[in-house]
Amino acid sequence: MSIASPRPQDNDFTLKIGNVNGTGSASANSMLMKSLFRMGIPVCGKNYFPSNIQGLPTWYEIRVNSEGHLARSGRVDVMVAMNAETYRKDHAEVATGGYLIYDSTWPRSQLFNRADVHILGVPLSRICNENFDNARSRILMKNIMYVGVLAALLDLDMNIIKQLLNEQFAAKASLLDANQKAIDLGFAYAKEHFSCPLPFRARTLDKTRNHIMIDGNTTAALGCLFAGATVGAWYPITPSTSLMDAFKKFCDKYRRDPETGKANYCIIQAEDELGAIGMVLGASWNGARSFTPTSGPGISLMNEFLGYGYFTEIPAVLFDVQRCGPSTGMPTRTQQADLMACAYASHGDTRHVLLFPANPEEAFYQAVQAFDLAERLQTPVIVLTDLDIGMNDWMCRDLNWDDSFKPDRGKVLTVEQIEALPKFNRYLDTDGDGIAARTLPGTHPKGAYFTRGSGHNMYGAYTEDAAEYQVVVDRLRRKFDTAKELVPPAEIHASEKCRTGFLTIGSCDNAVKEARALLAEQGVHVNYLRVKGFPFGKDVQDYLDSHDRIYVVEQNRDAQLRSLLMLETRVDPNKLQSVLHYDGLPILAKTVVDGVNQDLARGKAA
Amino acid sequence: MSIASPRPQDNDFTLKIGNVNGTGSASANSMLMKSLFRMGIPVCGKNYFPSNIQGLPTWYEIRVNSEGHLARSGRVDVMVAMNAETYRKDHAEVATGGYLIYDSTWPRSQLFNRADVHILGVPLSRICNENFDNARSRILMKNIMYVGVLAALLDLDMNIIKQLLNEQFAAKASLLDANQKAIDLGFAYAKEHFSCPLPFRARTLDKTRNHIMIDGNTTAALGCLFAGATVGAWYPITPSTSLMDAFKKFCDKYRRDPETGKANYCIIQAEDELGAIGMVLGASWNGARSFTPTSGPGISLMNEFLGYGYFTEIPAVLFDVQRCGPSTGMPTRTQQADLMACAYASHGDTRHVLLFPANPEEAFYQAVQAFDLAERLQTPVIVLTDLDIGMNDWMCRDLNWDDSFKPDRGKVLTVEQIEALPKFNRYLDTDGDGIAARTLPGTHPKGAYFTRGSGHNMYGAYTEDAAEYQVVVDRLRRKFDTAKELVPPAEIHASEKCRTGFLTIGSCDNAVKEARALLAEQGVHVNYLRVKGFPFGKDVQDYLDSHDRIYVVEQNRDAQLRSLLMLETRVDPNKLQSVLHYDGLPILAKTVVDGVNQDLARGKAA
Amino acid sequence: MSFITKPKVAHPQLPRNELKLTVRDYEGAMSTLCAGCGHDSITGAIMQAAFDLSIPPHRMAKLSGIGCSSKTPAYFASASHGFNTVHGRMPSVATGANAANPELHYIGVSGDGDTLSIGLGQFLHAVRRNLNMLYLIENNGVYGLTKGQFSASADVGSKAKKGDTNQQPPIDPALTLLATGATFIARSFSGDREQLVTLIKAGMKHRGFAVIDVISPCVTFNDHEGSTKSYEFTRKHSMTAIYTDFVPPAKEIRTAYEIGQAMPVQMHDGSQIVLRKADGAYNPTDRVAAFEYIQKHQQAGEIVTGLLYIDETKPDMHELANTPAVPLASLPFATVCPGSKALASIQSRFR
Amino acid sequence: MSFITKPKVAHPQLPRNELKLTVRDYEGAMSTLCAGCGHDSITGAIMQAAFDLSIPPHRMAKLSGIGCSSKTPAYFASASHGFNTVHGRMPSVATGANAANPELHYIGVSGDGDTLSIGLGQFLHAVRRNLNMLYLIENNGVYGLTKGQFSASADVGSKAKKGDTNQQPPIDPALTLLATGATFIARSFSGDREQLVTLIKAGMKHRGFAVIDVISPCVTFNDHEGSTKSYEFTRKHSMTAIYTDFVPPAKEIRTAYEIGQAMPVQMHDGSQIVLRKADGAYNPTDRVAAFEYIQKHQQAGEIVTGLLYIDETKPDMHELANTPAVPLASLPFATVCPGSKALASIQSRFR
Ligand SMILES: Cc1ncc(C[n+]2csc(CCOP(=O)(O)OP(=O)(O)O)c2C)c(N)n1
Ligand SMILES: Cc1ncc(C[n+]2csc(CCOP(=O)(O)OP(=O)(O)O)c2C)c(N)n1
Ligand code: SF4
Ligand code: SF4
Ligand SMILES: [Mg+2]
Ligand SMILES: [Mg+2]
Repeated sequence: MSIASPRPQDNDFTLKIGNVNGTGSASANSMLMKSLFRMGIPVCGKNYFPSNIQGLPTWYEIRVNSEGHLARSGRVDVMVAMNAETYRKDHAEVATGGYLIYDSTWPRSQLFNRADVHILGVPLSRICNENFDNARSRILMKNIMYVGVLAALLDLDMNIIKQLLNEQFAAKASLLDANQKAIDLGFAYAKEHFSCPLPFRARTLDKTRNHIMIDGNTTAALGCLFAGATVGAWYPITPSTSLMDAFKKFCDKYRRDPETGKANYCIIQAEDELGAIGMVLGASWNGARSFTPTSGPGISLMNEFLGYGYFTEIPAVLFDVQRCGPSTGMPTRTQQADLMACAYASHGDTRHVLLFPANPEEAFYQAVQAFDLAERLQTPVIVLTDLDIGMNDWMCRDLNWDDSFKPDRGKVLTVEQIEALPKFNRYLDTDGDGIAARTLPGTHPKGAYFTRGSGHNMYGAYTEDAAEYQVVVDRLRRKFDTAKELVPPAEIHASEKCRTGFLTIGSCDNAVKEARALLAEQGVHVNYLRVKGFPFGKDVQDYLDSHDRIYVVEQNRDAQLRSLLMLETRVDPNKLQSVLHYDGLPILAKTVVDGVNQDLARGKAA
Repeated sequence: MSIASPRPQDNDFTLKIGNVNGTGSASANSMLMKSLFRMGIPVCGKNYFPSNIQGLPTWYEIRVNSEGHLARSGRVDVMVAMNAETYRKDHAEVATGGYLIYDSTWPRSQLFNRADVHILGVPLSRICNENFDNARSRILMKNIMYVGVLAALLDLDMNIIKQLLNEQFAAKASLLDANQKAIDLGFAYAKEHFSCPLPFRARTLDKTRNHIMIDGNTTAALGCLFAGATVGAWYPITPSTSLMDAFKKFCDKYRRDPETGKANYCIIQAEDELGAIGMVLGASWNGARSFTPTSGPGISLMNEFLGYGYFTEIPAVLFDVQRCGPSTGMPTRTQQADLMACAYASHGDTRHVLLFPANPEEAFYQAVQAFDLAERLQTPVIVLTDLDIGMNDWMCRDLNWDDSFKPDRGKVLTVEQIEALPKFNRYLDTDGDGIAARTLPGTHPKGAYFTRGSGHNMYGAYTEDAAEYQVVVDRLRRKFDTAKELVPPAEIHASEKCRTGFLTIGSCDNAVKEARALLAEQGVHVNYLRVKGFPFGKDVQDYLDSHDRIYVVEQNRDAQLRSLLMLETRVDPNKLQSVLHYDGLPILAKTVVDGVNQDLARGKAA
Repeated sequence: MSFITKPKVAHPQLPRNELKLTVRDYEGAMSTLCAGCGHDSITGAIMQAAFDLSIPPHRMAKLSGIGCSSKTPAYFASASHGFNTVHGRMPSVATGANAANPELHYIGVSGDGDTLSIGLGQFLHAVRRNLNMLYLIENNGVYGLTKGQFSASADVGSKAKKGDTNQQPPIDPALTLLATGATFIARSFSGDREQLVTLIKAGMKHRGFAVIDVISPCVTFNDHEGSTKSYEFTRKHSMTAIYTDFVPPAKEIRTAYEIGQAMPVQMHDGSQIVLRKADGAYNPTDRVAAFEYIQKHQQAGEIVTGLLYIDETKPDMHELANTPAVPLASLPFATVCPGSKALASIQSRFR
Repeated sequence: MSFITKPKVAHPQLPRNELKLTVRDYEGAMSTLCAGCGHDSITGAIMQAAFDLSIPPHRMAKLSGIGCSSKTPAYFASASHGFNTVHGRMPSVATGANAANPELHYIGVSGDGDTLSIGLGQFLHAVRRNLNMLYLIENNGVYGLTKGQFSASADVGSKAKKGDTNQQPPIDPALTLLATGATFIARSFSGDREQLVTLIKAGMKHRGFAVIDVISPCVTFNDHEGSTKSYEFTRKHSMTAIYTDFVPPAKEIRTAYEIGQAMPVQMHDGSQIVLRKADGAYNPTDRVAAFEYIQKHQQAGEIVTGLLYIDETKPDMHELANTPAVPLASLPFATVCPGSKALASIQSRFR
């Protein structure tokens, strides 16, 4: 061919598969991802699926990068176009010098007319029809077959693929053979008709040892399991549903009493989100660690109860797996646009403690921490992840658990402590940290008090007295200062002399770090801070103070992180330059680099 | 007596009546207020009532001020203590040189032992028992009797009081005589036993001509009536309930078809606030002007639907009669703590247009304007009043109506316009103001479109495409710039050379204006701006730019107005000094003055 | 007004209704539901009924909540305004829309999750107001769009695709509606097009809140062995309690019904619904009898279908509110604004 | 644990229960309700029942929503934890509390507005879960705390104090609960203390969701001529369908009941409820019969009281969830945290 062959790119390319949802391409895709992972090559997989069950276009994107840059790449080097409906779009998306593979049972030489892209036709359907009989399996085999084709083209390790097949179909041998056959057919066809491997190819490395490929909803569920959460209440909503699904699976295995078979957990599918948060508050009030996973619309419905939890000081853990808003928005796209809604959820002077994991690994540790914070601070804590973290496949370091870990249950009075008191006063701050001790129902008659969202004084009695009311809300404000010291410190990478810095949050992490590397190549050095919790601690204020130009990178339209910084720190807003991305797809390093370069061009930066 | 008699204070004192709620003191209190009003003396009445129906302490406070300063005064010159339960509190509250009147049927010389307060005992119960027989009327007459006592002590115009009695009991003459008798008895007793009038006394003026005494819920209801609202949906909640009560009364009188007697309005008592806002959106979508009154908890429950209204661009008018939060809070106390909750209600990148009336007069005009704005901007508009404005008695200028007024129904396509179109595209911005034309159901088949809170493109079709989605949310952002020019301009009183200014909102108006006067006496001149709408217009930015020190006065703990200014203007936050009041009672001029003086003392101000 | 949508494509053969429209003129966008989803059959039945009744497409309003079922209003009558509200809150939106304009034909489409879980409160309060609309529950016993969790209509013992068994008793729409005073209660099956089309017509003519609980199998998550909402199970266990014929206005009843067995019900527009008992015992105007009958058969594992209860005499929301026949939304400003004189006289009471 | 509240004041004369407590030890703060409010009588009945059953005050949990009725948990058992939730959402809080600790006695107090308007959805879903608690509806037909608007239980034709007449049909708790599968349905009157105390005891012993709809007149807003929830109207029109006796465990039944008429129901703790029919026709274990009976008398303008329906056989939420007898909240951390080894083995599946 006359196409300028690209620089050979071992272990550095993006593979994208376009398909129709509901046709069972998931296992084929994860097999590709896992085979690369097991070859020791850093890899990630992102799933762009429709808010629909069957028949609409869906894509799976695998980025391979030996340096470990695993944000969305924004380019496609190898496209497998399995969905005729999106041929045009998919064809257009391939980078110059890239490859497009499609089912040439029905040739499309007209359509695929780009001179700068290699078109590789594989008659998948024909081969399937020749080799498999029943209709359903033909569709499935077509998918598994492109694994074989790609194995040849990318030089994947066939032993690993066999291994994966064996694991997957350990149970049903019949399927194993069919799948193996399909892969071999694809492999053979590619070997025979194309010069393998392509310039984009995999080479075994040793960079995935002590790592796992996992999604954040699964790790968050693990966090709840290990934190000792016993009551989970929820109402299904994309993209948070798989969090409770995972929790249930883990509980079924690890929370059954060995003798009695009783369930040492209770998961309640509520009638809606108002019900779910009410159940969590009820369970926490009664001393159980309790949580609810949801997404934006659920947070909106929980507003009244969140204010109640704040004012009555009841622990609660929420997971907001953010999706693309406003309103119903795009349920299967990602965004970080619930920051303001969560920080100040509910009417009146109300504010909440937030955690911001950046990836599945942090989702695990912060899930655990959320329960400690909620019980220590006696207030709702919202862990904000997003669809990208929650539902995509991330390469993370192994999760570790310290068996000496003791949960912080906060100021809960024991029977003896209650007995020792002359009188129990629910909202009396005795040690100045803004937190009053609570008692659990059923413990002791002297510990009884009345929980109410209406005006109450420091003794817990009903009040409409101006002064008594103000004492309580002023203490709540002080409690928030205590929270600043308890939320996890920010991740910071900074060199003294550099006065320019990034300030970002959550799943922007990878893209911003990659951008730092790209800018460094370009000779531009930018420090790095990623907030992990709200309210912001001293470390964030110091970072803001010690920089002249700060690029606030976030995935929403209204610069919500920047807004929180303006409201909750003493930063000069003119220092804060927003870099925003909010189209529903995960942010790119390129977007960040461009943002910085445009600003530099405007000559504003230090 | 040996008490230093205070400077005679004609038409400048505060009268407070302590009573038990549910004993029917309301008519006596309003008679006192109205008699002063009709004497031409500026007056206001504030009601501090419990969140309870019967038996708890309640107070009514009347401030008389010839200068027209009618914020809460914070001092009590004449206390009528009718509730033995609060004798101690009420006694303590009287200012030095002031007077306390109580029912001396049961003398309390021990309790009322302050040397600096005049105690006037009137054996109200004894007189009642001697002059009236049935039990219920004895309680009522005790209340009406203190009107007579005060008439003598304050030198009220007895003819006006007679007049008021006649109006009130026009229907039931029997009651008229009893009430007149009670008043005369009280009057006679006071004349006989005390040196009347007191140094605190009323003198006829001519300062209430062309004014009315009215509450803001009533005027807001009038605004809805005159704006042509036909569908009202609500769920009862203090302190907003009387708004819909008033609307219903007015509609019964002015919205009945003279021939058929049909109701040209539809008021629906919803099952809750989620239902109420849903009904408003449905009615507005169908072309009716529709509204819902509520308070904080209702706003929290409406969060999901508010985001829906923003994203689908459906007009809606809400009234948030703010009460003291967080959560259920103190339902019968006032606050301005829903600013943030309303401005950014709902998850995702969502923002709302807000109006901030300062008093019942503005509540009327802004209620009308809210419907124009909602239909022009095709978005929910929230009018934020509060309990002080909504339920207390304010002296306002007469309300005027221009019969040539034409409502702005916004961009609604007529049959002809639809016919003329090649194709109707719901979300296409054809003239750059960020507002697309809409059609009403049933108008024309070509005008049909599908309203959805999920991702849609500019043509109104469903989309999950990143670029198509972003076009829509970017336009929504532009629409908000248009809103800046449409919201009412701020009220500004500023002298060029003065670089210090107040910036305040809503019901703080009177207190801040009185504070200005007091500071002026002290030689400190401070300019004045009161925001009337959100997003803020250019006038607000200019004011911020042209001042070095700005006192942001508001009634909430978390400086929510200051927060909105920081987020939505380019102001240097260091210029903004908060003066906060949030104990549930209306703000005092003194609080404002103290705030400024403390700041001056800190030597920070210009 | 009376506009007629231009026929999409001229189909000389296709039958035309009184508006000269073909059934194709009642079509909407392409369905994106799973092949074989019961909801698509219901969509077809709605188009057929609207066509048969010659309703001008732009005089219908389609409303829904959120779910696979709630997507369907996009798949019929593209010349009608559609309102895809938030999850479970369609009844309130329909209430407001109806208050503003009683002239349109309101068709609500919801799911069992949208109606019986998150939406139960609003649903029953719309019943209480006897809101004038047709409300379809596309009942598949699961949350389809969120991938198959049990809904509040799942039967005890019903098996989920992932394996676990539902333990909680279902909320049965028919029984609940009988207890809460609904005025039109029907049950049908997406697989029984003929019955469904007739019931939809009857429901659209009913003056008040007409609910049709339509068993509508979810082929992806609840059509397997062990499901009690599968095609097979429903076919096997459903029984018609009563046959319904719809007779348009003016047409007088020709078919001869056996005495006692036939029961004509007069609708407000002059059309009639004729009920023929499949089971002599059944009386669809007797709340208690209906309750007993449905409950009895339910315990026997049978799904009773047909027009289970009807009461044409109850006032609807507008009659209760005493609103005019013309839409409130269309009243001229002069009619609704009292003007300056009124304002002056009102203020005299505040001095 | 078993603590006993120290008797408030020594009243040598006052009778003491098995815990040596007097009824005064079950008192709470002073009521702030209107003099004569029906709710206060119910508060008294709850204290009496808890005293009679010798329940340790600190082993009760009192929950409510918002309203005058929902204030009442502050007026009894000050040694019990109380939870005054937000308006209409008490059932969900009770569900979570119960999930965490099944050992406490849960008493929910709500109003007709709190339960049947804003709270209807949560209420019926708690029914569906057969949550183990006693739920009292203090039903006065109005929103008392917001000054007398009609609630969803207001009868057609009932007059408001301000004059207007309610047009909308009421949501009747008893009928709705029969349709939605409740396992303990009773109705009583705040003026009939004896019946009420017995029903409260029975409800507290019921394993599952026990609802008592108590007509509780609002003297301030709904006790006037023309009201159908006034003391006078209720006295005149209520009729007992069935008499209930509560027999504590161990005590065997002494009173001789006429054959056929007496029906003992065994409760899970060994106590018994003995039902004696006032009206031979009535059978409180037959859903359909109960529905018919209540509906019939309702149409005759009669308010049927007593234990209208009971089913002790149905599993409650915990049985369905297969949770242990000990509170989940009390499980030691070691029991609920799988530990590092488990974490390692879990991760092997993610490589
Ligand atoms: C407030 C809110 N919570 C949750 C969801 C997620 N959600 C979308 S559809 C659905 C259930 C739909 O079930 P059903 O009404 O039975 O419709 P089906 O898909 O079965 O036809 C849920 C829980 C949502 N969209 N909004
Ligand atoms: C979200 C919310 N909406 C409205 C209110 C106002 N509100 C307080 S009590 C109440 C009704 C109470 O009626 P009911 O439950 O019958 O109790 P009752 O006072 O009659 O005993 C309402 C509407 C509220 N507190 N919260
Ligand atoms: S998931 Fe089920 S309900 Fe949804 S479209 Fe597919 S078949 Fe229909
Ligand atoms: S208003 Fe009615 S319900 Fe409330 S306390 Fe008074 S009498 Fe009872
Ligand atoms: Mg469903
Ligand atoms: Mg009530």
